Amino acid sequence: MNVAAAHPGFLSPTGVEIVFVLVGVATLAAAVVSVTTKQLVHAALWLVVALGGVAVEYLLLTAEFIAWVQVLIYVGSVVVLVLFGLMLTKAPIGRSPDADSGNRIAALAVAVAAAGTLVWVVVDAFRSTWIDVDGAPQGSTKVTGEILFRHWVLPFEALSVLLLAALVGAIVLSRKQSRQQPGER
Amino acid sequence: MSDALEVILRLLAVLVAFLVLPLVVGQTEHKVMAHMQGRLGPMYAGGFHGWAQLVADGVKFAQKEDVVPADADRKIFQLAPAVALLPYLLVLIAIPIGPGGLVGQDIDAGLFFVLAVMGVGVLGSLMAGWASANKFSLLGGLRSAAQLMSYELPMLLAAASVAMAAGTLSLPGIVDAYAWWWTPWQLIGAVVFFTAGLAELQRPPFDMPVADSEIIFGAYTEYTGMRFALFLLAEYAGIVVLCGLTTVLFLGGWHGPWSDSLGWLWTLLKTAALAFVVIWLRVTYPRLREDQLQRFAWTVLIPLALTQIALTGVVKVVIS
Amino acid sequence: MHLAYPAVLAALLFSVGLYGVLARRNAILVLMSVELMLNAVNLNLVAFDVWLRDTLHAGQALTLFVIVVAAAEIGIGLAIVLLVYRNRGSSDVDRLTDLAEHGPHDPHDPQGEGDGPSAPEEKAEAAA
Amino acid sequence: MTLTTLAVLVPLLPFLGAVGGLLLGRTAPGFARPLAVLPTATAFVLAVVVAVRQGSGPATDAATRLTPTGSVPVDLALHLDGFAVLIAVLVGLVATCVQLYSTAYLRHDPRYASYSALVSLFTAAMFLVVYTGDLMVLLVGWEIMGICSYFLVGHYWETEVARAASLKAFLVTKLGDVPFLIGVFALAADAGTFRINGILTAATHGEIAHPTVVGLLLLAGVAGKSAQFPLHTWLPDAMAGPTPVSALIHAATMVAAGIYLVARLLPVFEASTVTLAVLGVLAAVTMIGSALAALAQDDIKRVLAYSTIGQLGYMAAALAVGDRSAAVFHLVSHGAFKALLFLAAGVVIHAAGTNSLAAMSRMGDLGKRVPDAMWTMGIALAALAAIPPFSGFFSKESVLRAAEHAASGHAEGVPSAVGWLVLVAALLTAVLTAGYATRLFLLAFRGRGATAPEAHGREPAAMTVVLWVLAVPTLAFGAVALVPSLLDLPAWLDGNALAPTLVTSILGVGLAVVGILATYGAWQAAATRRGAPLGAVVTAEAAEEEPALTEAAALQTHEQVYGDVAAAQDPADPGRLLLGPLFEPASHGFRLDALYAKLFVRPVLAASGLVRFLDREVVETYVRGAGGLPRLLGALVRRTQTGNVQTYISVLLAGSVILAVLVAVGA
Repeated sequence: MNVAAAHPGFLSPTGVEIVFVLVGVATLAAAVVSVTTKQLVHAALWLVVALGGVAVEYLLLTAEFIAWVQVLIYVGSVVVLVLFGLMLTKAPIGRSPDADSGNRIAALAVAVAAAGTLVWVVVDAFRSTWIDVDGAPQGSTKVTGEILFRHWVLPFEALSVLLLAALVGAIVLSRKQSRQQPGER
Repeated sequence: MSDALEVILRLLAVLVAFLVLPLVVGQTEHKVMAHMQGRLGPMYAGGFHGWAQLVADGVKFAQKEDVVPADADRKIFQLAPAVALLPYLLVLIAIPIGPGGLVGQDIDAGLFFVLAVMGVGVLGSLMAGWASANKFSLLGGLRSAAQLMSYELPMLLAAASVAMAAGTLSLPGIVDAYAWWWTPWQLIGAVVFFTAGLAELQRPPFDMPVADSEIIFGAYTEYTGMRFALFLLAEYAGIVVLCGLTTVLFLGGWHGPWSDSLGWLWTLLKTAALAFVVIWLRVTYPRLREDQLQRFAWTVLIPLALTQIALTGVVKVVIS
Repeated sequence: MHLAYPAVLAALLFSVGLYGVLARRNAILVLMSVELMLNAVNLNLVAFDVWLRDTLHAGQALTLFVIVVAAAEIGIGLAIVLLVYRNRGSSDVDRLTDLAEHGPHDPHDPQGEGDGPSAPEEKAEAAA
Repeated sequence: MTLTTLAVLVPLLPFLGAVGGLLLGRTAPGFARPLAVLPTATAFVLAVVVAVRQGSGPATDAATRLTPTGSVPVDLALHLDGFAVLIAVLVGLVATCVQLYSTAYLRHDPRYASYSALVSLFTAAMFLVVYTGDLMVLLVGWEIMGICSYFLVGHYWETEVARAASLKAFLVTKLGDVPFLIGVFALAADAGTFRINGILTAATHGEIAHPTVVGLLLLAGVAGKSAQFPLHTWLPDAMAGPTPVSALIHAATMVAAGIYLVARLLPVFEASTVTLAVLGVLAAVTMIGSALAALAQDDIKRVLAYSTIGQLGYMAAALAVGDRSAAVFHLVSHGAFKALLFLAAGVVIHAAGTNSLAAMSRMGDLGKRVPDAMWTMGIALAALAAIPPFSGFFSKESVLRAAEHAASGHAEGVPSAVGWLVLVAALLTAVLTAGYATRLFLLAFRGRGATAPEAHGREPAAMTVVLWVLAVPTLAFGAVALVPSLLDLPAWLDGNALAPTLVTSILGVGLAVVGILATYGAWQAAATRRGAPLGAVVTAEAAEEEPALTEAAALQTHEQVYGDVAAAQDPADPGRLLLGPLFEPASHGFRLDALYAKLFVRPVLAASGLVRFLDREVVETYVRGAGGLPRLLGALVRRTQTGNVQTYISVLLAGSVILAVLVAVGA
């Protein structure tokens, strides 16, 4: 990187960096609460915060289109589906004593080890790498549309087929249970 | 410094609009419904034509005790109205009123932004329904969530048709590209968009999730006072946003005679006309049953929206 | 902006999601944690895409694809979880042990049919 | 059409008929009869045309090669000479008669369609054997016949007897076929070709390196197929099949194949004196033994079966003294009258409701009920006994003449001892043949007693007409064949003189008359005992009052009623008087089956028991022991399979983290 020498160090952050770190901390905190809270619906709502935080990070990285997709799909649909699922499986109000399974310790150990390894490797590798976010936006709708429908058309179409298959699959799964237990609707 | 000032001024203007327009719509609804149904009640408060009815309502809401049910999840219960209301405020930022930057913030993917943020509003209903610890509320919340998910799709498709026609996702860009013949061209899309929007707002005749004769008041059963007023405000804000969006997307926004100077007036007029239609529909049509609601979305609106996309694509290819 | 910020954030998010996948008992919460992990990956993809200024924007395209796949995954996954819940009255991951290998002399349900003595009751409850 | 095309059509038509019959038999039963009779009849007509066109001219050869087959090529070769076309006519005639007869004889049979298709296939295979000029192709037909005979003999598979008989026929003939196959390969390896012409050329030039070994190996197959001692034991048991099948197997197809093969390959056998001597001894033993056994049988079909073995012995004897013309002459005439005998016996069985001679001899009017059968059977028995104007006389005289020729040392390459042996055995057999022929006729048609059951009414025309058709060659073939102006048979064959000589004629006819008179005398002597009621003969009453309607039912009840398949306790049997103490062993085929059981079956069973023990107890123990350690390990590993997905993933990810760290540190 020819700009490697020109960029400021870690001790003199730019405004974008400060915002990024702040939002990142909030996101991470929301994620941690989401995976540790004993209230199931709260977990899903904290997940909304975490996903929204990631959307903001996308905006900060000038990937605007992806940020809105993130909001539309994740916050608007995925989390709603998750909440649906939680409510249909009778998530209680208040704390569930058995929200966590028996291998919390092992999970914690593995997660901490993975985090340590990844952070170490990433920091070691990208200590002095600089992203230039001040130039032209990298993820405007025009740019994204052009690359998506010019270079990535075939994967895009394949994905549409996958979505269709998932749609059909979900319908089939739901229909089967209603046929097996007709009294339950 | 002037940049920051300008941004603050714009946001302030949006906030003012957000606070005023829904109230206007609410007042209009009172009056229009009263006239259409021949009701005398709302005609008394304040003397002339019952002009102070809305003020009286506000006072009543403010006076009421803010009750949270004992078994409810307090925080979420209290947070839900805000979650339901905020998205509409955010959306309002992106809707252009007049030419030459008369908009809260010109967002590159404005249409996309609007639809994405509006989708978040559903969380408010779900949170309210679940946190109330009331089976009617839960059912209502689930129903409204299901309804919002179903009608999101035709709405997106209809909006996509317009985006295709204009070749941009920016809302001012779309209005700029508008020509008078777009309205007949995109007529099906307009109807689909408007209908789906109505359903997203759970306005009659799509109000099964909050139908008082069915499940009390759906997700909002346990709410009283200001929090309930916020939900109502969200609904009226939703009407404003929907009508504004329909105006911008399908009716040409500020286009009209003397649009250079009076563009904002055209937008507001068109929006108001649509809002009137919304109210009119409320008093006209009977309520759809829950299964009819879902079937209507999947078997009528989505095929229609797809037809519109195909039509748009064909015409676009032909004229290019 | 330093690339290290998004990269470290992605790594930490990933680890948090990993913890959730491993430690959560409710299947829906596990699915949520998977979403977190996918988001961490997406963040990485976007960051590197912006850093490299890839003319094909492979990172962003792939992010979109991952989001789509995640949506499909959550749809199917929830359908399965709901089916499991209706059949068994529970969506606890650590009780779905039908594939467990019971010892040759283990009298406990040789077909691996149920998941404990309370299963029939809960099923009846769910059916009611 | 050219001669070749016609000749190709001859085996092809019955084959297609068989395929059609098998395909359509179940779906369209109405087509079964036309599909059975028409192709075979057409093939017969074509065979006659081929025979007329080929005549006594030089042999016709044609060959095509489908695909290269390695060092020794295999050709679809055609070889037409007098022998081939003559036997083909016989095969066509008999097969047509059998198919016609079967339409009536098996008219109530539910499996008629598959039966007739198999008969067609059988016929096609025999045509193939007769016409082919390649040893490998001949082998194909040879084996198809083996399979078909297995299915046809086991046609009544509901009965234990038929199942056992079909299995026995298959196994015994295969016992011969294995050495035969080796012999064919050895022969081809020596000659460098599978073409029969090439082999014969090699044989006449003495290029066959191991003529004795090859000859003996081939003889094993021939003995199996043509039912020569010691592999003849399947043939009497094969009587469990339907009577038309017996006629087909005995008269023209299966058993004739062996004789025909030796006739075709005679130069190979002549190359080794040992082989000829062995063949002569086998023929002699076969002739005398089978004739004695025939004299003691109670089952009418078994009598005929042993007579077939004996007549095949005659043919083998003729071959042993190096005269294949005589052998083929006897083969043809025997084919005609033996087919007639079997088909007539079928009519008799049909009418009497039993196939026991003892029972028939107690039915008063059997001869009057089936006059056609009686007359035609009489003619055929006279031919069998070699009474002068009938065809059997001429053909048997040609055999005797050839034997005498060899005995007097005039035959090249044939030791005179073999000639003498064959001559003496043949003369002795002539006496016995006449004896059992007479006995059969007297017991079947000169019975005295209660009226036979009238259950069946008249015999169907298809059956009786066929009998008279076959009676024509039985009466006339011998004489006609030897008159040069009518049908110059010697010219068709090798050209050897076939006409009877004075000495052998007088000797043969005289001996036959002696046999007839002796039997008649014995029969008269036993006349008083003939009054014994049927109850004295049978060990149990038939289960039902109704006589057996079909041959299958007769087979099923035979053993139960008469106590034994082979013999009945009939004191009025003239054979008992003539044979004396020999009667009992002769009726059981000299207990050869029991001997085989002791010599071969029991050791094999014991060996298999030993192998089973070794496998079950010894090898299995090792296997089980070897499985112990893995099972122990498995029990340990099984404990990790808790079914908890999260545990699995935890371990998996911990492993990948460790790997990642290792890679990172290593790098």
